[in-house]
Amino acid sequence: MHDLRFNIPGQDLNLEPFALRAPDFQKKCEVMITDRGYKCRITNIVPLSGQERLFLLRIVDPLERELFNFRPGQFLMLEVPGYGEAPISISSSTSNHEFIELCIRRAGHVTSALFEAKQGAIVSIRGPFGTAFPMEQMKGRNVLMVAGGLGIAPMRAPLFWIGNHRDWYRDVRLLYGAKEPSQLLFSYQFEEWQKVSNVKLHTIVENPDGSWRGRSGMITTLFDEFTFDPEETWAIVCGPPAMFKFVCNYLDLKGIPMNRMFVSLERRMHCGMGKCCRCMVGSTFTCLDGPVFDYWSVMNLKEAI
Amino acid sequence: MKRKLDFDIDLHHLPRVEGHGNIRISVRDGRLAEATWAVVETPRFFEAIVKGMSAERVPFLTSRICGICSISHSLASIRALERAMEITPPETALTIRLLAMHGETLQSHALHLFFLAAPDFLDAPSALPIMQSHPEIVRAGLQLKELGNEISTVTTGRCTHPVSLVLGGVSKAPSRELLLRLKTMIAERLPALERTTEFFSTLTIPQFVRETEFISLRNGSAYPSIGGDLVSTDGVVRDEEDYLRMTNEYLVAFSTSKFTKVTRQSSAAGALARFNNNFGLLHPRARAAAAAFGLEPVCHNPFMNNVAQLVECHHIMEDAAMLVDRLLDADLLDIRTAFKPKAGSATGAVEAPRGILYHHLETDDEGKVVKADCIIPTTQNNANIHYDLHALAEQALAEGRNEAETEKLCVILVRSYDPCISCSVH
Amino acid sequence: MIYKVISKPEFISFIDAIVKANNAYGPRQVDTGRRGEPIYQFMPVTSAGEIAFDYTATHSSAKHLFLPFRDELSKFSFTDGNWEQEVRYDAPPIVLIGLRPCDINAVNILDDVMLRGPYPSPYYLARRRNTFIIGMDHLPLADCFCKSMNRHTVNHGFNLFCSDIGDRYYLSINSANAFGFLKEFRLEEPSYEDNCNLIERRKMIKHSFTTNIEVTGLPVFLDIEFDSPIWQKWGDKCLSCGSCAMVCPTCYCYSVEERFDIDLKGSTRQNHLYSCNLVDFAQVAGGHNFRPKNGDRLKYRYYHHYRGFAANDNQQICVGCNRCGRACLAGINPKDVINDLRLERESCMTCVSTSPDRT
Amino acid sequence: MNHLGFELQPLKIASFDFTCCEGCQLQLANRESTLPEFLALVDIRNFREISSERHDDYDIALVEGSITRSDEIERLKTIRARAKMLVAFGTCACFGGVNSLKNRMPQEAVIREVYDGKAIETMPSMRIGDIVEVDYGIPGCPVSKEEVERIVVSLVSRSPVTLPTYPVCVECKQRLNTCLFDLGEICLGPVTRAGCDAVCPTGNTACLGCRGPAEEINFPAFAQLVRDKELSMADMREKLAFYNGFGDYLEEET
Ligand SMILES: Cc1cc2nc3c(=O)[nH]c(=O)nc-3n(C[C@H](O)[C@H](O)[C@H](O)COP(=O)(O)OP(=O)(O)OC[C@H]3O[C@@H](n4cnc5c(N)ncnc54)[C@H](O)[C@@H]3O)c2cc1C
Ligand code: SF4
Ligand code: SF4
Ligand code: SF4
Repeated sequence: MHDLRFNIPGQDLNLEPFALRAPDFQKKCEVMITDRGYKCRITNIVPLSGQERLFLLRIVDPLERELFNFRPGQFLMLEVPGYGEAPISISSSTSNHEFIELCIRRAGHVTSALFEAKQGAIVSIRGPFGTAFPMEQMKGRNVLMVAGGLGIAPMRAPLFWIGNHRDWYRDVRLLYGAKEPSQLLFSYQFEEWQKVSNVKLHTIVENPDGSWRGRSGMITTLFDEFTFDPEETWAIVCGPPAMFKFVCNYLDLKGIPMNRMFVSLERRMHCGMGKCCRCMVGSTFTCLDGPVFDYWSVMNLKEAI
Repeated sequence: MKRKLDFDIDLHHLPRVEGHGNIRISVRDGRLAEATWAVVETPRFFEAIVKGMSAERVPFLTSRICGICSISHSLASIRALERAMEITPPETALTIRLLAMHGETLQSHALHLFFLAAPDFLDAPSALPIMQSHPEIVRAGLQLKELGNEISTVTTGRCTHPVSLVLGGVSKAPSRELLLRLKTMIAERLPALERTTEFFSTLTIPQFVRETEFISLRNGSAYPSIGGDLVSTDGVVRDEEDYLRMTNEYLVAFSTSKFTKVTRQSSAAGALARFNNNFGLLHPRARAAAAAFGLEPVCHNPFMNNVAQLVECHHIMEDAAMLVDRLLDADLLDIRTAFKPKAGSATGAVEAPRGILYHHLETDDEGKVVKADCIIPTTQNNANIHYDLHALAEQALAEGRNEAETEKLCVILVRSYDPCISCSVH
Repeated sequence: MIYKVISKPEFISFIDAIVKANNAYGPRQVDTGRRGEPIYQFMPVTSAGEIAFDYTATHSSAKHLFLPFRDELSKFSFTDGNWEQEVRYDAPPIVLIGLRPCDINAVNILDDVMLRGPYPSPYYLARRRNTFIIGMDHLPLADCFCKSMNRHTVNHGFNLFCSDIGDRYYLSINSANAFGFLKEFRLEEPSYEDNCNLIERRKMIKHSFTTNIEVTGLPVFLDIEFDSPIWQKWGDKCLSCGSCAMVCPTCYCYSVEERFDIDLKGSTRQNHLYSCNLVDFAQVAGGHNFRPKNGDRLKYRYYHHYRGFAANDNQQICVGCNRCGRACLAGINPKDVINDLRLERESCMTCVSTSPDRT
Repeated sequence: MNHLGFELQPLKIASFDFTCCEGCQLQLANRESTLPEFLALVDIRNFREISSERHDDYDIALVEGSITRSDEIERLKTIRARAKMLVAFGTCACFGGVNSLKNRMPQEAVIREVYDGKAIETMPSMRIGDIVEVDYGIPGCPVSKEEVERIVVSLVSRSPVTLPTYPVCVECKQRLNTCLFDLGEICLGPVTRAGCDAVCPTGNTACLGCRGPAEEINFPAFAQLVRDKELSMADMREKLAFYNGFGDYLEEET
């Protein structure tokens, strides 16, 4: 009865310009990024504090493991099958192809599931996504890093990078603050950062307890411990939004040009590919144009901080 | 030498029935001292809270009287209000409503037969172990229940607490696609009904007879569902509006639900009552199913209510298929009559799964309800259950049954009525 | 593009043939409104007779046929301690009849968003490729403002476009298939008069717009007015109900949800159309909400539509169909909001935000 | 089954009903096609409506109905003491439900109306949360079995339990319904929490708000909209009062 001559076979419209850009379904990597990830095994789980743990992931497929490359500051979408995806900064060294380290705080569906997961469990990652800290451009300069709380997570990749390319940079300094001493994560690495990577470390906590020997107060008070040459210094700032404002304002006053300060922004994200629009800041996608922004752009973005 | 029996059965909150009821039996020196059926449900006072509410909202309120027969309650209110305010719904809407009633009854009967009654006959605490022991029977039961729910969903928008049954008709007609799907679904599930019938024919129904008066609706042309005359197996015939003389509600001290009677000490409503009064209007297939169980009118064994429900399922499957066909040919756009609120009062009687259900509503000029009275099937069965318990306990003692056997029989008896207690205390 | 002319009865038989041979969607009257006006939606159709060719506008756009309200992205199946992921893009072919020029422009905009940029969406591409679009022009409704957005005409993105020139349709045939199908029917070459009629028709449509919004320079203007009190004023009216985004032909923001299957043997990842007006659109784990106020969220919707986001090269994505305006119970509509902004701008010259040292 | 290295265990569940129609419990037996899978997720310890087995050890108590008599308070407290997690199940439990309509009148008058002065105990209807601490509420009159399934799966998989935050209109628009306001009726969709797939507006009847208010609703704007459309405020109030989910807003409004 139905006239088969009128059956539309599809793919009739000339969508060539798009089709060319569309993912090549045969080519593994591109497909991966949009909807499928790399399978990873959780090889180790290190408790960092009551709320944060370090997860060591190893990409299961050796070929994929070799292919997976990222730059410091980029993030990935971590899929815990059954629970969903969450954007997480890559917290390991770019030169480490064996393991990917993620420093994660228990917050909601995906992260809680990850906290329930046991060593050996298999999850998946898509990515890497987003912009990176311009480590090459900082060559020959001083690097001033300021991390607050969980802001240390995205800061570790640049720290490792600097450790690996220490002769590229002059003075490297890390200011690291947290609410409580127990929330200063990775204290077991402090010595390594200082001795091996030659990073000058200043720590501070807001609420000291009996055992705390160091300084207490806001992170900005650490600036009285040293001087720096604003002309020669690039800054990286990661932490809660309130901290950006104070720290960047201070650095601005001290004379570091706004386009030499870098921050990593956080927004709600569902796709990581500039489609879901959950991570918009002004007219900019945190996932595509960020998460690393220079402070000048941030100031020009509506509602960034 | 035979020992004199002394025991007390006190079943608090009888399980596997809808709502809260207690059975109390005490035997002293081998003689029955007490047998009571007490409803201890918390009352919800629907008749009071419905006062002042706009007529068009009332069906949504009264459907909340019962989670199992919400469609019946909704339609009883709608019928009362439409008669009170002289609204004539379009023919298509009436057909949709009839089909909705079928869906509800099928769902309710399947639930009762498989989840509530069957475990008694198989000595299981619930249907869950039966799922392991008789998976194919439970599957058949679920298929029937699902079909019942699907019919209700297609016709009223949701299987519990209908959304599209409104004054003046229905607010939305099912789409042709859904009706066609329903049609195939009914046809596909006939074997499940056959399997169920086979299974129930292997069970032993206890022998017990206490003559009583069975009340139901009768409309002369079709097996009763919505509206009609009030009739009894004792020959009483009354107009729908005369419902008070068909119930004669009275209060008893040990129960929060009222008791009712007509000509005798007590009366019964439900599947068996409908069967007894309307046997001739059943679909031939349903009559054949009854014959297979040796069920014929007038049957006075309350345990046979289970079988009567099964017989009704046969009728429903046939009739529902016919109604679906009728709807496929009907004008699905003409489903709702506009109306102006007005003062009036009328009764709406429908055959809920558990028996005849009355809503009597009175409205003022603005269409607000000023008076309400609802009489629920289980209310009309309470007295009968109560006196049946007495007679059954006597019979059990005479047959020399022990405490456990007596208790079991009494429990099965009460469940055979499929009481809907929260409904009866509304 | 090939141009032909077809008589209306012949056109109906063409549509009937194509509808009968495919899964087709077209405008159908679904209800009658409060004032007796017909209400239309794009619904499945099985014969040409069911299609309301003379419809005004559908209440909802046809967007959900390209971006379903809920769409399955992938499935996981679990085995003890491991899992496999299955991703499927296939979409059955459909025919979509009666899209207005603005609606087709909207699809073209979605093409830009979904298919350009670094990560083209294979899900969208599969549906888009398999959709046969038959467009139809119409006289604008009183509140249409697609001319202001320059979206009242369209010259690509459809397979076939029909302009009503009295007793016949002037066809713009834009695909080989469409041409192939039409060969079976009686077509005529457009005569000189037909061409004149077409021009006349276009002119008439163009001059029939009664609602106009001044959108030139709007992007910059929106940046400047970012902190304007106008947003709070309209935000106070907004119910954050998301209706506007649901009916809009270009709103595409979404959420991704993943759920275990009921047997726990697998899970499904779905995306779910969301709206930037919904309360938790920008809320992150832990409870911080980057846009806590109705006004902030409403502003973002306008920002996205009239300023544009990077994904769309900062182009405006509103096509001027005013579906959001009609659907909004609170009476919020682009014309009033934008005019209000402009008015406010004219009356008060001081509310330019003073970046960069905003506090 | 072992997933991510841990076992997903069935929930020890018990279901109790108080003053209500038991329709919510009934939903647990609905969606027959997935019933076997659903039952595999739970270990039913106590469920009078369908089983005569009773056990007092359970992790999760589903509590249906509102509280209208003193013996119910005691029973509820015992359940709370035994349960690790108590879920208010359905609109009556979460908000008081239609039973609360009787709170408008003196209780003596209510009793007189129905029982002719017989001594019947009753008190103003209370929600479960008025008496004991509630861990989660699953609203709905009746609850949606799909949502219950989703929540049970969340609990089994140790995931946080969440409800949609947005209003019914979102789901209503996704079903391509004609808005009831366009048909001249007041619908509570814009202020009511979604999750029911907009069943009422899809059946062409107004949402009566059985799922209670959505997150951070704009109530003044809703009342204004009813006024602007020249619809009856009395009708709006009757609808808002129907399930008692909007008590606070009604007070604010009058
Ligand atoms: C670029 C970037 C890097 C991040 N890096 C880290 C990190 O290294 N360590 C860490 O612990 N956290 C990090 N976060 C925050 C982390 O993404 C959230 O804590 C996480 O998404 C919460 O997911 P959930 O499913 O557990 O929470 P839920 O509350 O259940 O959230 C549901 C979904 O909403 C989205 N979402 C919720 N909160 C956030 C949020 N804060 N940011 C983005 N999306 C969110 C996610 O898609 C999430 O799956 C980062 C966020 C961004 C944007
Ligand atoms: S603008 Fe209107 S339609 Fe959109 S969310 Fe606000 S109230 Fe709803
Ligand atoms: S009918 Fe109700 S739920 Fe649907 S859009 Fe209108 S107001 Fe919202
Ligand atoms: S539409 Fe409203 S009243 Fe109906 S189920 Fe949903 S929340 Fe409840």
